Amino acid sequence: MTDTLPRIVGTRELDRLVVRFAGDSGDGMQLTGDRFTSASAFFGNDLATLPEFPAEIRAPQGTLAGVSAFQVQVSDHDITTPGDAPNVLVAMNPAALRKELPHLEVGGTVIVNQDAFMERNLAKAGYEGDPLEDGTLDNYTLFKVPMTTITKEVCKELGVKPRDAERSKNFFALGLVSWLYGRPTQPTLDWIEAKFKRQRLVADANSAAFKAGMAFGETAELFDFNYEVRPAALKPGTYTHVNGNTALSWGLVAASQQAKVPLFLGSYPITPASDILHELSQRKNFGVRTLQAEDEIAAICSALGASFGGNLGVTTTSGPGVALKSETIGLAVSLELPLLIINIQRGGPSTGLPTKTESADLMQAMYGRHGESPVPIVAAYSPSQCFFAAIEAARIALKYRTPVFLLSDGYLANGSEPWCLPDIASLPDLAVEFATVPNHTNDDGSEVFWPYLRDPETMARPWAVPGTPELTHRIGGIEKEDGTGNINYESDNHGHMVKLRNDRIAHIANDISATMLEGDIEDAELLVVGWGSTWGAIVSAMTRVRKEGHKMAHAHITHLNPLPKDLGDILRSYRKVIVPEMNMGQLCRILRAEFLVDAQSISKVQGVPFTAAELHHHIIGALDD
Amino acid sequence: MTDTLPRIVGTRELDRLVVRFAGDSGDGMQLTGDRFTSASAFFGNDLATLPEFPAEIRAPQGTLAGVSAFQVQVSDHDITTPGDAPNVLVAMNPAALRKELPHLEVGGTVIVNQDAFMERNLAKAGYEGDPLEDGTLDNYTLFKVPMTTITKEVCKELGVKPRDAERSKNFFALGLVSWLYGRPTQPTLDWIEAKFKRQRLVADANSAAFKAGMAFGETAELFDFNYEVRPAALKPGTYTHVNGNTALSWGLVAASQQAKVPLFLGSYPITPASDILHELSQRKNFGVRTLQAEDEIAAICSALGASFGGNLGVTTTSGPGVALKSETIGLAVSLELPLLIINIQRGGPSTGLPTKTESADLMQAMYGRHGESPVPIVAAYSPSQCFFAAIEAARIALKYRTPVFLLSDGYLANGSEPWCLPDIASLPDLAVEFATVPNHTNDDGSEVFWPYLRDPETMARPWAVPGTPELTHRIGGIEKEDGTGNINYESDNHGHMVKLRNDRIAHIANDISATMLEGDIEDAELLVVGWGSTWGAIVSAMTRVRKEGHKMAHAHITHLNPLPKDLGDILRSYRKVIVPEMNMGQLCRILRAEFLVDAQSISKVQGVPFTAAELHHHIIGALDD
Amino acid sequence: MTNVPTTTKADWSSDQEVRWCPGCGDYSILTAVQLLMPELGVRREDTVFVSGIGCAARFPYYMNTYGVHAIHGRAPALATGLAMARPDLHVWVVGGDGDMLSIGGNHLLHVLRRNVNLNILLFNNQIYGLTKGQYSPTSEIGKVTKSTPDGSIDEPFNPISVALGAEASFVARTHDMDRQHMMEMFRRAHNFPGAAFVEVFQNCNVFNDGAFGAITKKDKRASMLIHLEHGKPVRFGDDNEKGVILNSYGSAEIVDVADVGEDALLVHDENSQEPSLAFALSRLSAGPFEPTPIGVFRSVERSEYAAEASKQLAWAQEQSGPGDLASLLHSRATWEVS
Amino acid sequence: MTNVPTTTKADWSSDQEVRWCPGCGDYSILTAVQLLMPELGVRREDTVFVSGIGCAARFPYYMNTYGVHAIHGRAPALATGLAMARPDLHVWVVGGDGDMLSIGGNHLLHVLRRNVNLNILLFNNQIYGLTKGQYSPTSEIGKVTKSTPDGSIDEPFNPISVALGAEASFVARTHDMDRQHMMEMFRRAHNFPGAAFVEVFQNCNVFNDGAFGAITKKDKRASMLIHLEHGKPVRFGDDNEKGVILNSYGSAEIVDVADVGEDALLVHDENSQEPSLAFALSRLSAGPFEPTPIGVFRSVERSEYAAEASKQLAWAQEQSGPGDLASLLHSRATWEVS
Ligand SMILES: Cc1ncc(C[n+]2csc(CCOP(=O)(O)OP(=O)(O)O)c2C)c(N)n1
Ligand SMILES: Cc1ncc(C[n+]2csc(CCOP(=O)(O)OP(=O)(O)O)c2C)c(N)n1
Ligand code: SF4
Ligand code: SF4
Ligand SMILES: [Mg+2]
Ligand SMILES: [Mg+2]
Repeated sequence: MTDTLPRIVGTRELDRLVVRFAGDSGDGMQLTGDRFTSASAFFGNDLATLPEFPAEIRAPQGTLAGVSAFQVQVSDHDITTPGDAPNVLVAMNPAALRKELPHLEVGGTVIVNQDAFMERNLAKAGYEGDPLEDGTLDNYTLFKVPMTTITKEVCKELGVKPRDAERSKNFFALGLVSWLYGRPTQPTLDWIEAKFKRQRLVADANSAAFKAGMAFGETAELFDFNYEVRPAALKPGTYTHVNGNTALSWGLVAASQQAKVPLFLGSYPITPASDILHELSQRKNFGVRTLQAEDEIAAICSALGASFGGNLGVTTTSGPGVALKSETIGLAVSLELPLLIINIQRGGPSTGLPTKTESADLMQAMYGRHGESPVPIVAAYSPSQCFFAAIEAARIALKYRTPVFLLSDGYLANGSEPWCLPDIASLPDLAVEFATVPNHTNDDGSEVFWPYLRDPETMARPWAVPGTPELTHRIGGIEKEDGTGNINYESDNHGHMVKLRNDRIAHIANDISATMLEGDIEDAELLVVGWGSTWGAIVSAMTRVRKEGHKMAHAHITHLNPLPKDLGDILRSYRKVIVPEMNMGQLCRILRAEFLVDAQSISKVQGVPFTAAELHHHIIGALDD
Repeated sequence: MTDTLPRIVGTRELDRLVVRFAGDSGDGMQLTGDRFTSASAFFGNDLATLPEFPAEIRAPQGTLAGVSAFQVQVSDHDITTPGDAPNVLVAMNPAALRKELPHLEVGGTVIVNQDAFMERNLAKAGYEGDPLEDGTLDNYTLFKVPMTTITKEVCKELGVKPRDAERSKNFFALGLVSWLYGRPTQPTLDWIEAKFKRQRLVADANSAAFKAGMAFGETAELFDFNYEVRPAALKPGTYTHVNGNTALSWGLVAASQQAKVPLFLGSYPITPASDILHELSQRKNFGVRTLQAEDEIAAICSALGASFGGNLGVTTTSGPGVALKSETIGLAVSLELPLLIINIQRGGPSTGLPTKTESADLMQAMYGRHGESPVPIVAAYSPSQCFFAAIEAARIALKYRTPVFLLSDGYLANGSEPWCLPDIASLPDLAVEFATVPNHTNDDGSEVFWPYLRDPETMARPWAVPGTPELTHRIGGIEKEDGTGNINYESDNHGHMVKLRNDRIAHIANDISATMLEGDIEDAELLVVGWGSTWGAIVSAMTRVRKEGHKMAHAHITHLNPLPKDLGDILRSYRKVIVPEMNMGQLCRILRAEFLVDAQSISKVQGVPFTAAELHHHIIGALDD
Repeated sequence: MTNVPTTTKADWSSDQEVRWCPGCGDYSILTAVQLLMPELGVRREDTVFVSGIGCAARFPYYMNTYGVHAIHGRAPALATGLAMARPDLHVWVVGGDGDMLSIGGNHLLHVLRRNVNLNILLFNNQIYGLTKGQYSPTSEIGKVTKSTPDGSIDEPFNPISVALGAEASFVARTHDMDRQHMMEMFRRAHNFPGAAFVEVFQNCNVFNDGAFGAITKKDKRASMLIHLEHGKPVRFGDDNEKGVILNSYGSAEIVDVADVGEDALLVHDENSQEPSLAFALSRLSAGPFEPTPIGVFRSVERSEYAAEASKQLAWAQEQSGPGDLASLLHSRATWEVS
Repeated sequence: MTNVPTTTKADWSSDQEVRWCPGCGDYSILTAVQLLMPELGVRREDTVFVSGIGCAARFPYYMNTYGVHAIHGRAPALATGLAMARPDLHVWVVGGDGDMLSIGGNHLLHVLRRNVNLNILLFNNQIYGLTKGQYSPTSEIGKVTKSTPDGSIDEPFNPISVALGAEASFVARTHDMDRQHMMEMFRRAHNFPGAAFVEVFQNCNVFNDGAFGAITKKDKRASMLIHLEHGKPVRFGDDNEKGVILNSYGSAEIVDVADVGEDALLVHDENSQEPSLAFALSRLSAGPFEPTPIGVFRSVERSEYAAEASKQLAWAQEQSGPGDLASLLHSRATWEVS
């Protein structure tokens, strides 16, 4: 089939395209989506992705529970979300079709692996009839492709066993879709070569399947057109394609380099945070030490111990792990040492929905400890921005000698986008000054070291690390006297220290950027306030709303504690304030308490991000109120 | 000395009296205070106490850090606090004098153990001169009594060794003060007999010292008057004298009895909560099982396991322990089982001030978990009311099948007051209906059990305990389908369940008493909103403020989540709302967020409760604003 | 056990789809348990499975009994409360090597020393399955995983040694390839009145395939598995030619029977009060690549925790009568105000 | 150790008032440590004491070194991070029996198996001191305390057995009444390159006075303390008339030397690779009321955790050169937009 001559087919241009690959957990859909994305990135599109997979390692084959999906939006212009309803659904089996079809845009394209639509699979998916025949797909454009059969056939020539060949069918699908949407082929072929270089047969089978898919598109008389999504006019620079967890890990490495302080990660595996541990454990040549601890408590304690030793201590986890760490975070507040607590939020409460996204741990970050123990909170808002968020969190921790929360979520963690790589020289200098000499003169003239004597500007205490002569000192979680750091149970001292700990965190507001404010700043009818991963959807929705002639503005909060100093004034200058969140209104409550503004919560807690369409709908609704 | 004839001295009447006993940790001041309190209670006074002791088991003798103090207010009328500035200070050594004198009312009475004012002790306390001689006490009425000498002397006759005799000097002090303030002597003598019945010599020495103290008052020409505080006109009934931890423990036993559900306590020792474990471990004849677990996590997990088994599971701790329990509380939210989490709050953050009081864990109770996991919160407001607060928390937990927080604090826990014992018949019936039969009929007519099928009124799920035939079921912390309880990862189901968990807790507002509101309800210029142990001080302060002709009202919140339904209207009906709290304004933030009312925080975080005088000052200040 | 209705495997299987990877060793353990249950003469409703989090910990969902799928590492603690509150129940605890030896190690220790009446099954696959393949506290040194790209540097635990160090009174080991042996060990655990700890070698065919192959494959078993049988000399080998002796330093050693003579062999005594013998046997193998003992290492009865707690309750009621609330409230000094 | 200035006990004592109860055994341990330090040839600033919470855990405040008084049970975990980040330091961990065997038991196990270079001193007073007298995981069965008014029902841990079950490579025991012996054990712990675990019997004269009196009082020591000395037969008794043998079930047994002859006695080998001998010795005594071994049970070198981690770092740098941030960012497929 590969050697027939190309048919002449027309090419139509699209400004953007949302493809959703869906199949069984074992079908390699995440990989397929990832490759499509990479090729598109290489081609120069802007894009955003949304992987979704079951919590089981291998949910039962062929069932709805076992469906794994990957959605990507590619575009010829700047976009910020993986798209609302997909335009194209690639369904590798009946379960995938059944589960994903409801999301497809009406009239959208469905490409199925016809071979998988056998009676047994249909029954497993809960279909009584055959959806390919019984009218289920009447309102869609359906392409039935015998992917398994063709893949096996082309692989036979290579000497690949049929069972093994079948595994390459996702590359067939990838080839087909790549042809259909004019994606470059070389990056994928190169990638296959590199990835499977030690498994010759697998490499060959995947390449053959991929090429067969491309050829099928070109040859089979099914497709009259293919489509093109032109490169986006992105700002000039060198780009790479990155997901949030990788960007965040690199941000930590960068922070360590910029501070010239070694990075220590104490972590315990948990979805969706584990990949940061995996990534950083490969960065040993940057002097990064990682410890897979026995639990989350040991993980954060080890990080705190490393911070005491002069490292930048970091711990990564998700909500349930943060719960376990709370006592130690309180200790870090009392010790006033730099420490990053990174929460890749997932669906809760309890074990909840481990592989799904949610942003419902903001209140936990604010208040999840006993006593008055304020901790700065930084939140990332896009996959690539996780890099900068990590640097910013580290900056605050190092400069102000405090534990800092960095919040990301499952959507940012696994979602990806093209990233215009920053110039290293443009990164902030985080250089740290360690204490080296005594800082206090006793009445008798002797020089001593006071571990809680503060920098008048930052209110930070000195960071004196073991090994430094003359600075030996003892610190602990019992209330201490300001200055000397000695244990102190006095009433007045405690009152002073509680206030001081509060003030020193509040004070950081002087050293963070102003609220990110966009849109019709001067004359908006409505302000949307967001934080975290809702950023993309809000930006998209705002574009639509403003196109429709409405005036709106968007404030995105990157620093949730302390809040930016200008925020109160901003909130008060708009008639309506709505706060979309992937929780029951946590930031909204904080804003109401802090500024007595009648901000209204828009809440979605379904394990999936807001779509731009949903937000558009809410915004128009609020405008109409 | 005991056989001289009584001198005639005058008696003056007082309406109330605040005595503070202070000495070294080893001097038995807590015991002395306790006995004075008991005798006063027996006499019929109203009273309230405030014990304060160092965090060390035995802080270094004679130092300021080693001072242990006990304050008690006795009164001929209804009082709610241990008093502001003491009228009388009993100081057993120079350190006690130095540490406590600043709190004494100007012109107050100081009774010192003269024997302890030797050079060494003076130096340890940081005195350069002798305060008994150098004018330090010019503005006070000073009585110097050689307590040690006299005690040793009277004990000598009994054959007690001088070193041992010295230990009885606190009974001498008690005798003296008892005489001075007309306390009945028999209760104390009886108590000594009972307590030391197996240590004859100790009993005799203590009795002798006590009597010698009384005799000294009568005989020595130091005192021209003694004083009388008449019994208070308390409501009729049988009274006992109780502290918060005991009342709370008894409340738990009562709840178990009223529910006919066995009580299980899983706990790990921590100050100031340990005494509940101690008390309940003595209640085995009530079928109470206690487990001193290996840590706080095991403690709450064991309680949750017992709840699954059909017990009323309870766990007791203080703030650091709650931090460790947070993950399991999330599980309990997901399992929808009854569980009490009792937090006897203490000074934080971190280890903080273990023996001092604070109420800064409200936000932790509200939000100290990941995901959306609402938990009802009940707060006790006086030592004896801890009994009812425990019953109320248990009622909510049992009826609504939910973990419930019960908040007390160090001040309530160790503070005591006379308690008019309730009629058992008046206690609420907490009878629980366990599920016994299947509750759902499948399409095929088979009867099955759905663990998450809800009671339409309470929204509670059935409590089906192991051992019940036909109701076998499996539950866990992963998101589940409502009704069947089966694992379910669907978006819509999760959205539904998150909202349902929220609503079912919010809904409890229909089943709690209206806001406790007192004072000039109709026409107050100012509303004071309190929660927890500030109750006593607010009530006292209100009395003073209203005596001065101001109009004020006091709302005290016993249910912090959900809040009483009438609270919003109440808050909005007063021009000014202030919220005194032993934290940085936690309830205040909640009220502002919930009701958009400009409530102002009055904050004291010093390890000691507000005094009525302080609150009076704040209230007047707010009125003058 | 009177009047317990006769049941079959099907009665003990819940209606939930089993969601382990095809080929996972967990399936055969599940089958062994479901086959054993009808033989035990217990009721489904009196049986509870409690677990933490992990692949192994999904176990309770598949048993048609009462069950709690709790949180990571805490199953032994939760089960302790349940067993104390309800000494009438049969409580099983299931978890993985991460669940019970990493995050939950402490609860395991304490439940063992307290001797709470639980049947504890540790599915040891030497890997974190559910989180997709990080090394576990039983993984061999040098293990390359996602979190240890350059090889792990942690000495693994020997779960049998850990249990014995923690005063465990019943300690056994079995593997997922031998249904009969599993059933026998689980039956013994069930019959033991106290905390019964059973390590089950379990193959995770996705992230650690074949970890135990060198000793559990059919053709390797005779030469690589040392069956411990009470009262019998410890022998193994394709022709039973190998045996175990205790040397003068108290270590167990593998010998050729021909070299030392049959009488020199160690005769296994699972009831030895003193755990040193069991401990020595646990050290015979440093991992599933050399001859490894399976069977019951130790089975020594001592007072059971929940029963002791109940005794104290009964005693208290005998002493002071059943609790009376009014008397409790009046138990301290009281006075009347009228 | 070159150029380390000569110091005295006073140099190692901080200016903080010691706040233990008068007569507490913690004082003598503190003295032993402060006396030992000048002998070790280390600098104060290179020494860190890390502790949890409890009376014992106040220790760091009294040492004029760096110190962290952390939270209950977590000292070994915090110290692990510190020791990994700073392999140049001498890190000591101090805690009570509650701190390290109750809430912190798991961290202790893991630090021992990993063999992190820490000197771990467990002050075992068989009670919770700081919280005023509840029983601890080392309290004897039947102990009446505030939380167990009818006597405890928990089998206590034997800390030495627990450590050995967790793969500990250095395990020793000493007591607060013998300064020389303490100093010797602490010195040995310091010199050991890995996790060195030392149990110290410590008297809490307020809540558990005399717990060890039956074996540590001057006149009891000869007959009740069995000194383990490497390479020497294990003997004790007022006239050295008692000895220890290993019986055929691998258990250590006390015998009259006269009965068995000197040659039959067990010769202690602290370097035995196999921990069974040490384990058997740990079982000789079930509590401080019968003859109890003290000294070094086991001292076997194996690779140290922090050093191994550092090696992997060095190797990575050798392989790929020191990290370059720009290359890292460009390490995946990149493309240009102009
Ligand atoms: C508090 C917490 N931390 C981490 C996790 C993530 N997690 C789930 S299972 C698991 C370990 C799984 O390994 P194991 O216990 O050996 O079970 P297996 O999957 O191998 O059967 C981890 C780390 C979690 N669910 N909760
Ligand atoms: C998380 C937490 N739980 C409980 C406590 C209370 N607590 C402090 S020390 C201690 C135990 C003390 O016993 P041990 O460790 O044996 O030390 P000792 O005082 O006997 O030296 C406890 C339970 C605490 N501080 N933190
Ligand atoms: S990941 Fe491993 S342990 Fe988990 S189900 Fe799959 S094969 Fe079994
Ligand atoms: S309570 Fe015991 S252990 Fe604590 S300081 Fe006092 S004597 Fe020592
Ligand atoms: Mg595992
Ligand atoms: Mg102790």
